[in-house]
Amino acid sequence: MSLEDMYQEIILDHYRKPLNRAPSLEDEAVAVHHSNPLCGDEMDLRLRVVDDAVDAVVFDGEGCSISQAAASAMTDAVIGRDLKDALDLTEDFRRMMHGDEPARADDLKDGVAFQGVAKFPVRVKCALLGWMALKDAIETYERGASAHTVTHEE
Amino acid sequence: MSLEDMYQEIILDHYRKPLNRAPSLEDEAVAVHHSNPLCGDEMDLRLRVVDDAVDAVVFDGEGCSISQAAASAMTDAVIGRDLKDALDLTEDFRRMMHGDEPARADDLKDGVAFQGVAKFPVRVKCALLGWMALKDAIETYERGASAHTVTHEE
Amino acid sequence: MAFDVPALRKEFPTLQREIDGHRLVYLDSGASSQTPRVVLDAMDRYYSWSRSNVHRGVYQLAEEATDLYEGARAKLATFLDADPRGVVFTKNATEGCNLVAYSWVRRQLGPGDALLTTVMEHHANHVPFTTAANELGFEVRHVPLTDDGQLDLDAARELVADGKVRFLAAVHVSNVLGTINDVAELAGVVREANPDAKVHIDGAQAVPHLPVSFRELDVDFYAITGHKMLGPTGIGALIARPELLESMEPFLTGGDMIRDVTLEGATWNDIPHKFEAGTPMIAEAAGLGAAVDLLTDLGMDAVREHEVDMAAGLLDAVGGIDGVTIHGPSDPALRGAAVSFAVDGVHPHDVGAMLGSKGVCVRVGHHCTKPLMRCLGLTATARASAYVYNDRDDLEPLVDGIEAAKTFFAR
Amino acid sequence: MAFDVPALRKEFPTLQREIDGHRLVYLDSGASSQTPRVVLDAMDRYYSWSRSNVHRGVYQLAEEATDLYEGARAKLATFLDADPRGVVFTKNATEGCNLVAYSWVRRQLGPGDALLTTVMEHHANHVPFTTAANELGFEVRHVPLTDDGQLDLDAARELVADGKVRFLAAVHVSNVLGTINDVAELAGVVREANPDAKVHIDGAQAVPHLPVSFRELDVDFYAITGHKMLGPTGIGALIARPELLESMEPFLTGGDMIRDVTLEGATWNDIPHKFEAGTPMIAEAAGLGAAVDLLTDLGMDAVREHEVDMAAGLLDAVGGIDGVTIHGPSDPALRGAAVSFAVDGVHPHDVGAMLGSKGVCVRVGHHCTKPLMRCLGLTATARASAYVYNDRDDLEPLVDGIEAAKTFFAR
Ligand SMILES: Cc1ncc(COP(=O)(O)O)c(C=O)c1O
Ligand SMILES: Cc1ncc(COP(=O)(O)O)c(C=O)c1O
Repeated sequence: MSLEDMYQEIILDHYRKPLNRAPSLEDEAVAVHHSNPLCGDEMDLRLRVVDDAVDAVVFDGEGCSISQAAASAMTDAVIGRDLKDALDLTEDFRRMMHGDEPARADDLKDGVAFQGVAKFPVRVKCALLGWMALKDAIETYERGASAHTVTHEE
Repeated sequence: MSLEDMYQEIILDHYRKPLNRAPSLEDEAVAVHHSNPLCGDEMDLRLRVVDDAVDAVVFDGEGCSISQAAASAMTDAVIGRDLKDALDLTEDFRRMMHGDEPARADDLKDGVAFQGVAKFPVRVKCALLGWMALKDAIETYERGASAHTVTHEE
Repeated sequence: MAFDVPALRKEFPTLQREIDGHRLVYLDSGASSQTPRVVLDAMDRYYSWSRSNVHRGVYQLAEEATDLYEGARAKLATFLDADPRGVVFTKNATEGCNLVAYSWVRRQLGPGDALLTTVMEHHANHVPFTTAANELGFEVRHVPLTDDGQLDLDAARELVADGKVRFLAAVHVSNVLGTINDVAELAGVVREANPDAKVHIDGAQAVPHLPVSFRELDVDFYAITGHKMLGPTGIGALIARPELLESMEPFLTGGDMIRDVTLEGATWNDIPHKFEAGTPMIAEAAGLGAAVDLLTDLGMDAVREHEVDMAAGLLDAVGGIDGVTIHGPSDPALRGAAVSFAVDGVHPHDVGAMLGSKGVCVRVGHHCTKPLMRCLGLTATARASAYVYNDRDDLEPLVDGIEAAKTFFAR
Repeated sequence: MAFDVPALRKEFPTLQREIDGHRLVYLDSGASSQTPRVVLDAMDRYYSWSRSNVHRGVYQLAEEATDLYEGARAKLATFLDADPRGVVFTKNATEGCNLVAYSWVRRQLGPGDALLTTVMEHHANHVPFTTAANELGFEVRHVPLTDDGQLDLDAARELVADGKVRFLAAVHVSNVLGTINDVAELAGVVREANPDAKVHIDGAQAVPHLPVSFRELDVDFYAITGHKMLGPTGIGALIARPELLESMEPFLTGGDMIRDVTLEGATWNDIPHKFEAGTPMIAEAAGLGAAVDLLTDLGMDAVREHEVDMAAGLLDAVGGIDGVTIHGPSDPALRGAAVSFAVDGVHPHDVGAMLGSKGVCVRVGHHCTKPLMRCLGLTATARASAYVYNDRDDLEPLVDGIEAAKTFFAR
């Protein structure tokens, strides 16, 4: 078990220079707050929807390199996708975290770099935090609500 | 651990031909019922007191050879003793069952044959059943009552 | 019989022992079974290689320990045909019954309600519920026995007719009579009268000896214990419907079972963790997993077949002794290989002591079933109970010992 | 130091392991300690020689098993300077805290009453009581911390001034801060305001590391856990005043803890058995007995002396790293050898993962003390905790790993 199995350079890059990390978003449709009390990770995610697609998504919060990097890669993979497609991609990532081969490796973009994390069960929930926040934000939007707080553990 | 360590001939004799085994007693002062629910032993003991001494004691009930024989030997050892002395002898027997050398071996009469039972913790309470019933009967008498039921485990 | 008993027996260290020059004949598996080397090895591997705490560890030992622990849960779920999310590890079957009593019965039943149980329950499946009844004011009803030691289902139908029975607690296999109860049918009787009624089965004496499918039994709760199924002491499990567990408040609280805690209160972790407070029985789970593997290898159908044979042998051999009465069903197909008996004029303690002195281990007493003893008009029985490592060679020392007791204690 | 650490270390099988070519440096004994061969041997002896159930057996194996089990109780009582009748075996410390919550607090406290606890409790000593408070309507008050991570006794005095506090639940040694609380003094504060108040102490992190006398502490309940004191998983104990136990209703019910059972109800066995329902942790008790023997041989004063030295070493070595902050008392004499720390700009998970990859095992997270974390404004810490098999040679790999994490995760 070498640490490099998990912390690929691509992950560290996202961690060091996260994409779409911001405390606010203009014209946001939904804001959700997710936390993983077992690790102490906290994440705010904001979503702007245009034409039933992810127009913009930003995140902010505190967490380990895996949770921060995964959220960063997630934003890059879903911006521009319509909501249904983004949910589908989320499910693909979730399955990959449970050991499956990703069906949409190209669409996950840098997200595929997290495949190695599946071998470290305790870190899986870190990698999923941003994706689960996204899923919740979309579902909250579809329910017609604008904010949601979830304390969860995958 | 040979069975003979425990079942000395003297014990078997008391078991086969118990002394003072009877369902009733004329002019009884106290009747107590003791049971040991963990083994299913049941014992009725009746005591007649004259001049603050054990004038007569009988027992009846159901139980293993050890409990029946010990009760039989007990009656033989205590009849004629004054109540305080009988309680003292009871304590001596109880101590013997917990591994001490008996201080009043002669007074215990055939009771000393039960010394080997101390090595079989699970049977100690069988040997004690009659003695504890006696103790309770005397204490009940001294309290001025005439009957008592105890469900107990040493 | 699909497995080789003498070869299997070699795998159980204590069975290699002699008592005063006598071969040890262990016929007390109803109290606790022997433990095979594979189980000891599995625990030793944990202690000697991966010793650490489970869950949330970020180093390799902790990952391995977590895998061992959760892997054992998965094995047990497969073995019992249950959802692993419905497998809660407990310290023994008794804790499982208490969990149900505290988290379901005590929070649901009150005056006007009734709980149905049977007269043949082990104290573990009786006292938690009668204690609750006495404190909370609901009624307890008891399914009686037929003459041959079976549950009287006609009487049960009458007992539930008023629709007040909201809970059934029943034993799958009696530890005294050996009776195998048709708990699915009994559950049906209860649910017919009240479709919302919940059913809890004490499977402590069933799972070691019969193929059991939680899904097929279609009950709500099912308690088991590891030390009677070739596993270690200190572990058992409550199997439950996941959706029911989800709806229940936890029983034991503390670390590991929470989602979040503030100074004021707490929210709960996902099932089954919600019901597992504190550091769990990690080595014990690994051991139980190995026991389940061994039982799976032997095949539970073969185990059952072997035990029908042993029950038949015990009934013939012990029942054939002059002055011996056997309690429980006389048909081996209706019972397990735990056989209670009485010897005329000899107290069970004396029978047990004589047998013990000859290296034959049987249990004597009320077997934690005092209400059943009273029903049968007994205070104690002697009980010989066989398992996978016993064979018909064990019957002769048993019979000889009983005969010796008869002679020795004859009045 | 009175014992030879490198020699002692050889007795712990897992410590002989390598991780990716690195010597295993186990600094997570606060979560669970390693288990020495003597403990494994004691359990193996039970399983391989005396495997049977305890209590009421009339054959030799059962007598031996009972002696092992009750002998372990006697050893533990001597070790903790307590009455064996007040030693109740549980599956872990958490069960001990729940026993107190169910059998005392829930039956005694109600609206108008208050329970005092501290902000540094482990969830095991917090959730059972807050859950009870929320259901039963009594108040919970919290002793706050001073700046250097001690309990604020002046604040405690104010919290009990109105005489409403009937119960105190407090931790002896904090698993996060390492603080050794003067629980006898805290108990005095509570009893001064209300002489009938009962005191329950969570000793899970104290008994492995310090000499503890239950009699001298003069508290009512004291919970401990085996797996942190060189013992096996699956066993702990609640130490209690015998007369208090006698006055209490049992918690778990079932076999072994009863005196008599009828269809309608039950009466209870003598203490401590009244609180031990079902087949107990027999092998685990034997193992815990052996652990107690080993700790006695090492001498708890020597153990404490060694840990003061390790605490000093950890504070110097880790505290000396640039950008590292240590939580808890800075004086080794006031604390145990569990040292929580934060590395500037690196999340504890990443610190832990880096250390783990180099064979250094530390715990990261909230350590089951979420309320304390919130008080400290933290979400997680990394914690290195030392025990009898660690020495100063273990500090270099720890420091190197922290430095490596700083470099690797620098933004
Ligand atoms: C201070 C403290 N109390 C209680 C516990 C709970 O111990 P267990 O998990 O063995 O029940 C722990 C262990 O994590 C602890 O550190
Ligand atoms: C039928 C039955 N139920 C429950 C139990 C209790 O099991 P445990 O003591 O492991 O909790 C037993 C074991 O004695 C039993 O025979």
